[in-house]
Amino acid sequence: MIEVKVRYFASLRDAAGTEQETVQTDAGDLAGLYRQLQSRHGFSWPQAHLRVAVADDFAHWDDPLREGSEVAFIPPVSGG
Amino acid sequence: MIEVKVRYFASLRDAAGTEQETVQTDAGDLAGLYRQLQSRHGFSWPQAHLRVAVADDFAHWDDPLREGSEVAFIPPVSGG
Amino acid sequence: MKRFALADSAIDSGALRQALLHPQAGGFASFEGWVRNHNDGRQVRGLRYESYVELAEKEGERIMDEAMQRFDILDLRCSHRIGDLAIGDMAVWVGVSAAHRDAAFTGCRWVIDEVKARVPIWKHEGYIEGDAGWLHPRQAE
Amino acid sequence: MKRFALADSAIDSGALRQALLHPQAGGFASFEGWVRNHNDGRQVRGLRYESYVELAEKEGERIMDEAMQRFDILDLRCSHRIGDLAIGDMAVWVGVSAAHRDAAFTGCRWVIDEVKARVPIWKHEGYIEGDAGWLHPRQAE
Repeated sequence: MIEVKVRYFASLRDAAGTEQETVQTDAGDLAGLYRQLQSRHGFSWPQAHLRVAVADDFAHWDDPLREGSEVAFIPPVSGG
Repeated sequence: MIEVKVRYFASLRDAAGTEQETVQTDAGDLAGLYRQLQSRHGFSWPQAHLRVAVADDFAHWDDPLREGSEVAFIPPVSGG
Repeated sequence: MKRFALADSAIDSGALRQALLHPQAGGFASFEGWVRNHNDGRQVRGLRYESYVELAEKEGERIMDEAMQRFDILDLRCSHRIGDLAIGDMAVWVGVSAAHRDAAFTGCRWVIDEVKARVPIWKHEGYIEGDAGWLHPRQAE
Repeated sequence: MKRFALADSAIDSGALRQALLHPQAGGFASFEGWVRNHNDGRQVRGLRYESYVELAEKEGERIMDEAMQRFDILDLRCSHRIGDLAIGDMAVWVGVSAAHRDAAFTGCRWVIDEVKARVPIWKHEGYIEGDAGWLHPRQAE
């Protein structure tokens, strides 16, 4: 098990009920982490509609998780 | 013979040496008037590169000339 | 109401833009033509715009009316300087408001292209060597 | 030098434009997104923009750098509001200066499209009926 920090934005934050949380996980990659959190919080977003960031930059879903990583899940954006 | 007023702009005015002049002419249409003035002033513009206006609106080269008409010859524009 | 104007002193683009604010407007595109220090490989010192005022105002207004018909826009304005201008001065301003950005951009681009092609205004450029001359680009025939 | 910024109070477009003045610039295209009173058939009362600030600033700046590479432009700026906005407020400003108008228009349009597609900013709309919701358009996949 490793510990990571997770940040949520917009409707994902509303669904999680928090801006960020510390999570203990045995997920091997970012996709696995999202599956665990999706089932815990009941997120309606399929992974394919989201992007993911680590340490404030875009990452790939199959990037491995590391102890202390700061992960953010990014729903479709609507600026402009 | 009829009398018309002719206005010149930009390089045509420089070539004519005046902003406007009153002209006695027997030309039947605007194209004929331009031919006469081109030969008098030595304008280098072929008629095909100019537009022509009468009474402050665009006209056709084969429009007839009328006594008192105010005619303007319009070299290619370069605003913007 | 007039949407097109010739201006014999600095264009007040703030006031023009203000007239285009509209609660239904989601996008506003504008274009400014500035006097640049070079043209066709020559160093420009400054320039003068001359106009056939009576016809330019009519033709400019026709372009505004055509743009209102042609594009899904809410409103627009255009002002073009005449007289003496220095490097960096604003020569022309076009602003277009619309519900969506696509129409605002397309309308704004169309207007400046039409103004340059159709409105009887002529540019007299002065060069750093001291000479000067009229610009009379060949029209699309 | 940063060309992209998030703004938590009114965007000062005059200052941004001022930074783009350039003696070689002949054209300046700008775009403003305004909060409009309707969206998708609903009456909008106001809205709030939230951002993933750290990533939005990075991604916004990448868009600026890409635009400088991709288009024949002299300079550009973009600023996007976050926080609470009312109808008519400026949500985003993009300005691009170039020697010629074609690059200015094309660059400006490309930037606003990329910002809307890529920068992590989310719109939370409030409707006149009192309800509110996040806008999460489906991305091009």
